[in-house]
Amino acid sequence: MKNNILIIGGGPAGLEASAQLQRMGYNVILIERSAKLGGHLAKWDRLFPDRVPADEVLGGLLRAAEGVKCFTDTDIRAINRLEKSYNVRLTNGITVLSDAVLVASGFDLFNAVRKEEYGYGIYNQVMTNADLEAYFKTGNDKRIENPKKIGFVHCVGSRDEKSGCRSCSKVCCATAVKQAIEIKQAFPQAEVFCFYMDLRLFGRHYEDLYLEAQKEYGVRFIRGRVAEVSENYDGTLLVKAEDTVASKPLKVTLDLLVLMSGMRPSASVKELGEHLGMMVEEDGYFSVRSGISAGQRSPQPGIFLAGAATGPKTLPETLADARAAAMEIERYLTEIFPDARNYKQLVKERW
Amino acid sequence: MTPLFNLLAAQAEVPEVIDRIPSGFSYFVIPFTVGIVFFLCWIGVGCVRLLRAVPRTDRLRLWKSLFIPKTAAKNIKELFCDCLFHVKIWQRKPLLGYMHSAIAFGWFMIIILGHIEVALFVPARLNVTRGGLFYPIFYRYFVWMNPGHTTLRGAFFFFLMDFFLLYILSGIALAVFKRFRSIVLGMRHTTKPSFADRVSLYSLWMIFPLRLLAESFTADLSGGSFLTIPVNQFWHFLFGDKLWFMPCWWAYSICLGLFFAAMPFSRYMHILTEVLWILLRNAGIKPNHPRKGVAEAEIYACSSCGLCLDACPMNVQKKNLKFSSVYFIRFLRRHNEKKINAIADKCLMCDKCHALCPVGVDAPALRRAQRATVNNSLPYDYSYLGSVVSKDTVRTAKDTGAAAELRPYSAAAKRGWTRPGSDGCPEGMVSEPIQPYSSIPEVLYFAGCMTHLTPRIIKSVEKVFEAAGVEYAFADRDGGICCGRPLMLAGKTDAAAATIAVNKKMIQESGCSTLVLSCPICFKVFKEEYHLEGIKVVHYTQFINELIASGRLKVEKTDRKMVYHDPCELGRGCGVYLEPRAALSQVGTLVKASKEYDESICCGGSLGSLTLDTHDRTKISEASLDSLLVGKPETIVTACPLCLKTFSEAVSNAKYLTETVQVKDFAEVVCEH
Amino acid sequence: MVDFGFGLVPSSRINLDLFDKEKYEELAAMEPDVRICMACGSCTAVCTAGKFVPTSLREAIEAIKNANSEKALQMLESCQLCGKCSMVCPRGINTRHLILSITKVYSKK
Amino acid sequence: MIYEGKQKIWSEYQKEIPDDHYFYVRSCIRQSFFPASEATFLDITRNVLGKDIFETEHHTTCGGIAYHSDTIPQETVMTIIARQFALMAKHGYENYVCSCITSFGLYCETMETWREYPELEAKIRENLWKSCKLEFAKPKFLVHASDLIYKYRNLIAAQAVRKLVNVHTGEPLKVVEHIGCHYSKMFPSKGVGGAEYPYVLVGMIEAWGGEIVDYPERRHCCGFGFRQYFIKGNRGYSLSNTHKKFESMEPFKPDLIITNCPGCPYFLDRWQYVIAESTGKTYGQDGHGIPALTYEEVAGLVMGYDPWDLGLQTHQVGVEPLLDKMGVEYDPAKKYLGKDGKDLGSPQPCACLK
Repeated sequence: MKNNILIIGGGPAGLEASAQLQRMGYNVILIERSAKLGGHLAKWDRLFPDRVPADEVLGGLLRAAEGVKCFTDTDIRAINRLEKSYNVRLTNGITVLSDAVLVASGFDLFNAVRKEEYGYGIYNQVMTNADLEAYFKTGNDKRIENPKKIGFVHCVGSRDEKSGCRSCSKVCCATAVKQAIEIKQAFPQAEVFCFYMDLRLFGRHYEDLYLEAQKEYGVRFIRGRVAEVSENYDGTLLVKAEDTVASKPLKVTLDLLVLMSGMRPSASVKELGEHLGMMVEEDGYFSVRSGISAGQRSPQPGIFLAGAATGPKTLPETLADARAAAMEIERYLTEIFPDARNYKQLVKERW
Repeated sequence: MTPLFNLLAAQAEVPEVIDRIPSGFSYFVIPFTVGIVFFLCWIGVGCVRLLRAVPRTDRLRLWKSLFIPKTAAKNIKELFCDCLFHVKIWQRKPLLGYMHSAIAFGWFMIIILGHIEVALFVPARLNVTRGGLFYPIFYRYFVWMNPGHTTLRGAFFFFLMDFFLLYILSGIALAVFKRFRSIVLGMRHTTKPSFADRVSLYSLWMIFPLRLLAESFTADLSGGSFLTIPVNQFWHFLFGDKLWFMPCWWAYSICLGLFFAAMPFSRYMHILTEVLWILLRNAGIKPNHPRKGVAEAEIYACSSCGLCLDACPMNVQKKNLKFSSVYFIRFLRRHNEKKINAIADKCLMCDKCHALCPVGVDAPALRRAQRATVNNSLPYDYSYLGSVVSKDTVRTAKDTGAAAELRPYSAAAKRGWTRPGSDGCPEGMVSEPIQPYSSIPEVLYFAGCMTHLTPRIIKSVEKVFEAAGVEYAFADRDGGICCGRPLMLAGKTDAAAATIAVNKKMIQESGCSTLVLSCPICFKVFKEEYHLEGIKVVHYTQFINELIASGRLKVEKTDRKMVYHDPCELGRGCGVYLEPRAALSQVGTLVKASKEYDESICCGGSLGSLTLDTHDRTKISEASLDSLLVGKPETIVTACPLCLKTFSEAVSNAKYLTETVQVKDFAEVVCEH
Repeated sequence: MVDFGFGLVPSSRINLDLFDKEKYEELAAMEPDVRICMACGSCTAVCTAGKFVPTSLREAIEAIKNANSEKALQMLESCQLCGKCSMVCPRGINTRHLILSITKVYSKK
Repeated sequence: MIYEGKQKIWSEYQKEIPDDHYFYVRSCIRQSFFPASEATFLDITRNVLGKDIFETEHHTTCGGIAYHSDTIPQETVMTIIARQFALMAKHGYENYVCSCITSFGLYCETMETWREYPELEAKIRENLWKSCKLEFAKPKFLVHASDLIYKYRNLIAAQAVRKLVNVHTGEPLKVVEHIGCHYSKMFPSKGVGGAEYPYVLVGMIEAWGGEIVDYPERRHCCGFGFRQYFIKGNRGYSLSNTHKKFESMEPFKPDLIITNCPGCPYFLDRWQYVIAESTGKTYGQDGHGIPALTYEEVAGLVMGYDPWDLGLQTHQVGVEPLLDKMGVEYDPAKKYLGKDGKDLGSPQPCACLK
């Protein structure tokens, strides 16, 4: 039984799923639209809460997925559903006949330019969480030269209907606290402020991270959303927020402002949705068969979903989701797919 | 056999003792003499300085006390029991007690006897100008026995001297042994000796062996007994007739000299300062400063024996040993302000070191005094206290209607503060003053701040009251103000006084005859600082025990296995040990804890410590719990909201997940039966 | 100077640039727990003195971090050190010592 | 500051501004405080650029001040506006240009409200018919007079006799731009360049050779705020807002403030006097203030109009230092002479403000 399985997206979810499915003996084809595998993980330096190097984790994923047929710089040109399986034409000219398709299209970081009032791309000293990770990786960024006062703005493009995202991106709070610690390690003399609406440190050890930031690194957490940023004569930033705990407006001069860009649905979602005839919910993420009991099944039989394609997830959640998807695919390909005669019936009952 | 008076007569002609050295002087006495002279001067000056530092009234008090028969008797008793026989140590650690008394009492006797001998045989030598200072000490060197004229009397003294020397030597032996294996003598931790300590310690060890050596060398000339004579013969057997005894006498003298010279700077100073401290203490003079005046006598009375090291509940962590009273006092002596404050703030004020101190040094009081020097001057504004009035309808077994609302607001209003609709009081409005009590209650119950965090105590107490048909009013049903004890513990004595005044007024206005408290912290301060004439101040354990004893409260006995934890402030603080136990034994069977009564271990929640962090506190709670759990009880009963809360939280720690024991309050348990 | 019958109104805005880092570090050295408050307000809720006058350790800590030590002191001057707050603090902050330390550090001119 | 970043944003907030044929309505405040500004606007657009700008003496206030002071209900104000629109339709225009920012905001608000609640629009139609027997048509294009000058900025630059440049140093003048809150803060899409970094005035300054100043309190209100000013007890707030702006722009040493709102130039100008006289603080060079001009006045200056014809003498803050920098020749003696040359009488000298 060597069914073809097409996996769309070479990020953590795609890699983990392909590794699992390959172990089960399926014939996995992984496509990635960008030149490099690993998705956002490849751009990150260290991961919360334990600050393990992202490269190690990615390395592990890649090693496990060795032997998987994968095409980078490749997208989908067209998909048409045959009776049971899918005929997929790729942009690199290859055509794949696959019995199951796993969509692991992941997410995009919110484009901080959209929040004009924070002045990203307008003031020199404003950067995003991604920029800061890049700095941690490479050690150079012209915006960072021994800053004395640094601010982190949580929920940039999250929990903000105006910027088109009502929901929480789940990972930014922990990331902000982690980065606050790291920047403080880099510049022990600096004062670090975190501007949050709610600190959503739900996971195991996340609270410890928070406590560490307060206790060991003296990070100041201010409950209130930055509302306006402007540039002083000397190029420093004047940041305005409300300290909602003290219920008073507040201003502070900062040398560096880091915006915690949240998760947005991947730009590829739209056209993928069209190709696969899959519904996208109001929040822009793919809808699933059942948010509780069938989170990896799309409404389309034979098409599965994993990772941030179905909403913001932490890395461990994404990987677990990918494994779950692999199991679902395995179940579909053994219980439903082979029975040509009752296929439609089985789909009705079990999909 | 000639009668004794003949012997006395006989002495007239033929002296029993002959001055071996007519000059009555030898160079080897110089080291000792110098040492002792320096020492005496130091003492003299010290005493004068100290007494001058004591306020005049206290000084008079001291002189008077010496002539009041009662205190005089007390003084004498304590001087003997504490200074010489070390009874307190005997009671807890017999071997250790023996060691101390051997050295102290033995040496005391030798000195006394030495002088008696001189007085009897060469009275003239007692005169200071003729060497009275050293002669009695080196008596055996200066004289020799008139052969054939030795009498029973002489032999009697020889025997006594040797006996006490042996007694001391046994003590010394123990002391040396203790240095290396203190646990055998019942001490887990011992103090780290300072330099002066070492000098005097080692010289003290040497003194008596050398004395034995020296005296045994001269035993055949100047007499000896069962100890010195045989040794003397042994020497002769070893070296024939050539005995160089000078070096020994020199060494002996040097050791004595060293010891006395180093004494003022060493722990051994307590041998004398203790005397002064006992006198001052019995005269009822209290220190008001951690170092000056009486306190000086107190801190110098500390023998740094280190018993407080084992006593201190903080010792569960080695790092905290350095905060024990013995070191606190050492730093007080050294005037090391920074260290003093650090240590003063750490203490839990559980008072155990005080309870177990053989010298009765009240280190916690000194720590409080020290805190006061820092914290008493801190600003505070208690103007709002003026408006605090308590109001509660008297409740009986029948009447359980809700109490009328108390809401003193003027202070708040004064500071322009309004809390919308707080407790049914419209914004910023001041509810007009209400007559405190609607009728005179028999009993006034004051729960205290902490008890309001443990409602089960309040509920149970009220239930008990109603069951026993006690007419009572609830002073702080709607929350009163603090009792003032925490402020005192923190050294904010003035602020405490302000608080106390307000509560006192409130209680006196209630017109109650008995004040019942469920919090030992309150209890202690109400008892000691409030001076509520005509009002009986009792802890609810005492009160409830009385109710049971008098049959007003019916309880049935079960075979429930319980252990009782003595709260610091209730037990050591107010000496209430038996009443709670008596009451509990009426409802269940009490098992023993490994440490109880005045040795019970603080629960760790104490308000006494200012700087102890949660982690350290948890460690203490665990030590305390472990001690309580040895008897495998089903229930831990305590009579303090703090202990209750601390233990309840501690038993839910991972460490005790397997334990099924429940933590209950005294009244709660009584209610259940 | 002309009196127009109206004039500039002082800003109620918190200005973190006025935050006295040195003094704060002095406090933190004395009682590090000041750093770990998460502003849950338990201390204020149980406060004995708070029943009669505004007394709040939480607000005091907030005020210090917002460069308003006068308010901090005012928030604590009525405190009776009864210790209820230390019993309820979820972070186990050593509240009584923190209160004493704040008063010590910020009341000395 | 990253200029490209701003251009990106600006490019996203562009609105269509027809080139010609406008129905013009004046501003209550400007007519009385800066009459020359509106005159200049008409002169430049009609006579210099030859545009068709129509106005009728029958138009009234938009009711904005009354509305924002909570003295008349929304329906009333909408009916007034409907009447203006009716006048426009009657004279066969469909492009509506207003001189006042308050009006502009109110027109936007009204049209948005009608879009959301057509039934309300119907009701207003009825009101207007009942009260004036008039029918109205909504303007196809609604612009503010500054939008128009922005549109013509390059035409003006082409005819300019001088640039916004310090003739002594050759440096471009540092200009603070201040837009009226109601221009784009309520409806960012309706203003050129949006609300965060509005472009309408920046465009003019750039076209005329000046250098724009980007200071922290740039977006902050001038302090007018209707109630804050009208009730004397509240004027402290109004003053403090202005003060905040000046404190913030001070380090940038601006030569000139350009505004597009009736209230702003008035308050940015007069409050400098009050701050100077009550606190002794001045913000211009050596004891002078910072001239706060309308965009028409600035346009007039670059096009070589006589400063006194532009009504610059009606400003509290003396404009002479600016004129000297720009190399504008003027006759100090004529400053307080009216059109017919008779003396208007000169104001009391100030104690602090030069």
